[in-house]
Amino acid sequence: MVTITIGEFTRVEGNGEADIIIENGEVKEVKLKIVEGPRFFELLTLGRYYYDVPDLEARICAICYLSHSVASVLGIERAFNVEVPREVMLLRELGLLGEFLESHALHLYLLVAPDVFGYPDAIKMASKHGELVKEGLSIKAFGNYIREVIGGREIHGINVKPGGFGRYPTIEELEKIEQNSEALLRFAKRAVNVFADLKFYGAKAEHFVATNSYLYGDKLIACDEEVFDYYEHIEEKTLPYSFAKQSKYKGDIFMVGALPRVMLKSEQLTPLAKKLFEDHREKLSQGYVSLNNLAQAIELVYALEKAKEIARELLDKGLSCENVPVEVQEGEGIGYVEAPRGVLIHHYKIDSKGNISYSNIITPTALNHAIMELSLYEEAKKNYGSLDEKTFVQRLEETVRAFDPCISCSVHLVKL
Amino acid sequence: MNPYQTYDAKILEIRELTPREKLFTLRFVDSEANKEFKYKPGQFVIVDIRGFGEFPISLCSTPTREGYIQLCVRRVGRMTKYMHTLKEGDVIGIRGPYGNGFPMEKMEGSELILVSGGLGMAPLRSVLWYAIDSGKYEHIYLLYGTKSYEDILFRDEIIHLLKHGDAIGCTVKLAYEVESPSCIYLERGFSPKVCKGVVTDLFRGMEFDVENTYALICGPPVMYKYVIKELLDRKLSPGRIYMTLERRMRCGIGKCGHCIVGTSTSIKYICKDGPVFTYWEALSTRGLI
Amino acid sequence: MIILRYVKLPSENFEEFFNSLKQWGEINAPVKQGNIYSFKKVDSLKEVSLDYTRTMLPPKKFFVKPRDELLKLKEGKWEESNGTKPVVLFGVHSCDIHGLQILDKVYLDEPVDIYYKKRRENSIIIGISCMPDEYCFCKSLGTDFAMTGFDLFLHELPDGYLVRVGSVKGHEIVWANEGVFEPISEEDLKYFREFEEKRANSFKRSLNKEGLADMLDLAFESPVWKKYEKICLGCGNCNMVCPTCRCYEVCDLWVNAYEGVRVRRYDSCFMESHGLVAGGHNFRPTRLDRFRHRYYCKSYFDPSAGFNCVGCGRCDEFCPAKIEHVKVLDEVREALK
Amino acid sequence: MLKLGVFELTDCGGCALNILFLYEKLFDIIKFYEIKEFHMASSFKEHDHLDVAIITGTVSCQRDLELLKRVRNNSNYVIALGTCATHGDVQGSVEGSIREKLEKVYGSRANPMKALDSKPIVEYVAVDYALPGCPYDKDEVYQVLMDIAKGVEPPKKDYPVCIECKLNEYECVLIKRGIPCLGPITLGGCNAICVKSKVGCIGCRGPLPKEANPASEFEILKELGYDEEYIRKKFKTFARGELRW
Ligand SMILES: Cc1cc2nc3c(=O)[nH]c(=O)nc-3n(C[C@H](O)[C@H](O)[C@H](O)COP(=O)(O)OP(=O)(O)OC[C@H]3O[C@@H](n4cnc5c(N)ncnc54)[C@H](O)[C@@H]3O)c2cc1C
Ligand code: SF4
Ligand code: SF4
Ligand code: SF4
Repeated sequence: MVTITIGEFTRVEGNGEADIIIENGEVKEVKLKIVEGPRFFELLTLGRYYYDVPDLEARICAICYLSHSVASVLGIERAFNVEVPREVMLLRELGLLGEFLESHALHLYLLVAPDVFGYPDAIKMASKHGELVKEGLSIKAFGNYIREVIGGREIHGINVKPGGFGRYPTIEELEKIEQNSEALLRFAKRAVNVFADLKFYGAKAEHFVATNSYLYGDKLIACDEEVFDYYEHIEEKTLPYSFAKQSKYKGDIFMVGALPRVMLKSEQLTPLAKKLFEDHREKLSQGYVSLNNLAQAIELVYALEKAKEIARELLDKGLSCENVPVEVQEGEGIGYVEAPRGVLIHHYKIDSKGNISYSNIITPTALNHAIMELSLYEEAKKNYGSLDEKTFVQRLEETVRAFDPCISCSVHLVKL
Repeated sequence: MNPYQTYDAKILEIRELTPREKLFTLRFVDSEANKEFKYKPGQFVIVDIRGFGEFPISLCSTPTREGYIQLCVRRVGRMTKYMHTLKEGDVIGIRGPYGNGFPMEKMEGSELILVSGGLGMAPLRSVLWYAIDSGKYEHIYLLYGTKSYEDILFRDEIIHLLKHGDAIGCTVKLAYEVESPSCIYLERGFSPKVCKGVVTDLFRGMEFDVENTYALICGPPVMYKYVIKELLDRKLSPGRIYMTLERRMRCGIGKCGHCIVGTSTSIKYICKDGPVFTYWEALSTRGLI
Repeated sequence: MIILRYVKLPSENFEEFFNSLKQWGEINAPVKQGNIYSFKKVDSLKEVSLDYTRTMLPPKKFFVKPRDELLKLKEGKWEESNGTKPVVLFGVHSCDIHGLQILDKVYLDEPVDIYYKKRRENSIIIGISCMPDEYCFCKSLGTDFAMTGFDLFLHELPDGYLVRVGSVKGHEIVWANEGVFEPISEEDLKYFREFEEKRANSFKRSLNKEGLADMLDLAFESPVWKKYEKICLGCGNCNMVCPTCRCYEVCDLWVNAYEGVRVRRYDSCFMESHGLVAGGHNFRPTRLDRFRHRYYCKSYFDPSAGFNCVGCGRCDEFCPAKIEHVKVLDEVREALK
Repeated sequence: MLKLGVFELTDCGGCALNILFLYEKLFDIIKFYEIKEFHMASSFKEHDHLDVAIITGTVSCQRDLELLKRVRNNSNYVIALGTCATHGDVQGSVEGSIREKLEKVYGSRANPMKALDSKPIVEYVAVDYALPGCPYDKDEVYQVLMDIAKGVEPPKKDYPVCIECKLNEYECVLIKRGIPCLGPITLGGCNAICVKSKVGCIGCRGPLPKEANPASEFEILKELGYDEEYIRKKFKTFARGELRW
């Protein structure tokens, strides 16, 4: 038995490794290991007052901190039966869209694009494809701007609160968001073309899971049309070789992320994004995980269109800037949010004093851990022996990168 | 005129006085600025390392020798550490001179006792050479307390004065704390002017005409109390005791507020009301020393 | 034509007068921002809260900015940051006018701080009368009425304002807006006196300044300082909001690879480093020393400028630990007896 | 050219990411620095010598510790970047021993991955400069890197968040809204950005060294009606047990 170890993936967020176990000249098993130290967020929030919890949860991951804040806030609000007005929900959506832009742009332009064009990193790629890198950076910067406006800071802002916000955006800020969304749209369209002829690789996802609404939800949906709460059909198990847990949907390997979202929720896409989706529908329905990148590019278009739409609606209606009072009571609630890399679940029980008595957080990279491992296995099996070791390892790394994996959030789970 | 603007000054020479202190000899790049820069012993300048920051440093050269100014800089923190990396020919910014300085005219004809500890030698060196060069003072005593032989600032000058000072009306006395062969050699050569001990030990056996003497003190904060006691014990009037003080300062011209001392009855700015104060002022301004 | 020191501005002309000030400079007036007031650029009278108590930052912020870019580093040389535009400070209270005069003593003293001077020369100060709230103690310090330091001062009347002209510029403004002013009547004067009297009786706090300076000096070892050392957060909020505090810190910052700026910002004597000198000696090593130092500094009486405190009450209103300036001084006095 | 490496131990990735968020200012930095390492890359060889190493994150497993020591031993100037590296941040404040924690979350006391109790890197190695913040303000790291490039020691902040809060004239949420704000006892440098959002500072930059008076802050929050346990937890969120009163 030989083991090939891929030490620390590069150009992914967080620290991950893989062991490829070879027996009798054949790939027998692949172990995807998350070697980043555990951070114990569930324990951290135990006993903490609900109001401070979203700020703590944001620290799970910097790339998608706002998804964590919003998921946390949704879970808490559901526990208290708080209904927030449309204005607040729209602003949260706007924030999540900003996060899509920031995260997808980072992933597509800086991490995946070098694979597409055959460069070791974006800086070296910039010499030939400078325009593209610049376009990506401007989308990313804009996404960050939205995160700053809505979330309070580019990273780990604490503006998103149960019941509303600390500070509401100004007219000028909303106008700027509307204008920039419009202006950046042509860059996003170009991205769709760039990622449209990606090779198929990785596993073929049999099951897709997403939230029932495009950016968040109160239930999960799956490709078998099941509408459910995560604990009904998703089972988590711990692994002896990784700090991350692995999940199965009804006992099967499944996928969350951009591909499942566009496949399951295409009717909710904005006009141009929908058209682009239809153009590539056939391809996308092949279900290879590598297609996730194409879906992400389509989502860039979606996010810009949607952000513009939301900003306009808010500008037309005007902001009332009022928070809903939160009444502390004993309760339980789950927040489902579509983080850029897929479904994110925050589940809390809160006691009568408003302190957290139970918390469970399931992150997209954890949900995707199994299919990531499977993809590595299939890719390894296909290529072992036919490729030299360097190209072999490179191919496997590319496979992992297709997921837009984020290791920090997987602990419970893979870094740049 | 913008008082915060600084003038280009070129480093003509750098001498390593001790491992911690370097002597920078500077000249303004602009010849007008050279002519206009008039200063008194005891005044200081603000050194400006552009893009990094500013800090106050006493002038340790004497106005009697024109064409250059000298600064003795001890390496203690970020700016001074950087200053020590500069080379001859580099250009820095200087503004000043600031502060009141010692009343040299008023003291003419009298005996001067300069009491210095450690880096306090820097401003007093200006007085020392001013007094010697001008020849207008009856006699000059320099009582200098140093940690060790290696720490003696302007060592060549001090040894020169130990040897030949009396001839030009200047008596140097040196106290050292850490024994070393060099010190013992000095002590043997210049006994009783050199001894082991602290600066106050140098007062032993010293008598002076309290009507015709001024004492000028500069040293670390802890030193003042003990030196002043020696002087008062010999009945020197507080009005004849001058000391130069140090406080953190940013502007040097009485704006930034850092060097404010005193209480409700007296507020003083070290930078513009000082840095030279008489002991009377110390008595009426709490916290001055 | 009216060339008088006292004129009347009838209510119906108030807005016209306000708008006419725009030609003298950018109007900045107290605006309500959440639960505080702040001097802000305004375009119309609607935005202004004339019945404000006190702004959080005093008008000092227009002359010594909280963050003030002094010099720009270009090719190894400092260039002056300039660009002073004319401002009209509309609705300044008497205590703050006194505050500015104390700053004048510092910043206009030789060598003159050119930034301060330029801005001062480019500003018009329009004072407005006020009613004290629970924090004000200006009356006891004699800063409740401004005799100088403003261009125009508006005193509330039932049907307008009695306007005192305080400078040549003030006269020019009145001259240029001749049509909006009227001569004052006996009745206006009567109301003015009544208002001032009512105001004088509305103060809830007063500082006993009798021998204050000496009393404090004697109280150097007072146990009261120890008590407050425990309460005081040492956060510097009191310094930042005080109209007479003026300590500033300077730092050089890079704006790109080869260019920098020299910026000064408000500093506070509550910071550990404030009294620190080379060699690590700290002249005010403990919070007690720093706490006491602030009271000493504020209670210093300069014969030509008065106390370093104008009784505006900002330090009380914005102290998270609710330490009260007057109460501390009273307690110190009490402990001495 | 100075050789620069950026290393990540266990954290959220924010501190490394924040460097990328410098955007065009990154080009100023690469005028002086050659970026040898960015993010845990396996290409780090022990003989690689760095002039400046930036380390983010806490030491939370054996791998972190080994990497940290390797980097320290091969770098002239080490910057502990972010509150994880300087104070331990949120993972550092989770109470209990590592085995207990593993059992609670993974259901087994087994520790095959050699997890450690999360501690800031300053507990294991000496650093030349510590810059806290969760994450730090990006201009701060820019100034620090520029200063080092030009040969001068970067200055250290010595004032609480309140100072910057006032410089920006933000309404004090502690006084005016009764919102618990740790501004008075937290090291400044973030430009009081959270107070801009009208929420209280949660102390992400760790305690103000020396000067802070947490005892008084404690009393103030108690007066506002917060219970002791709540305040205690709030105080130690980012800085473990460092705030004592
Ligand atoms: C009137 C006057 C004359 C002086 N003359 C000399 C002299 O002739 N030779 C000499 O070597 N030093 C002199 N000093 C001290 C010198 O100013 C400080 O050593 C220098 O400012 C330290 O700067 P830094 O950046 O290297 O130190 P930092 O890294 O800033 O700090 C190191 C130490 O120096 C203290 N310090 C910082 N800034 C100042 C400041 N502006 N004023 C005083 N202390 C400060 C700090 O509190 C700290 O203890 C004088 C100071 C004053 C006020
Ligand atoms: S000390 Fe307080 S009351 Fe006096 S002027 Fe300053 S802020 Fe106002
Ligand atoms: S809001 Fe917080 S940081 Fe700002 S002044 Fe108040 S206590 Fe200080
Ligand atoms: S205000 Fe407080 S919590 Fe917010 S960034 Fe600053 S130090 Fe961190």
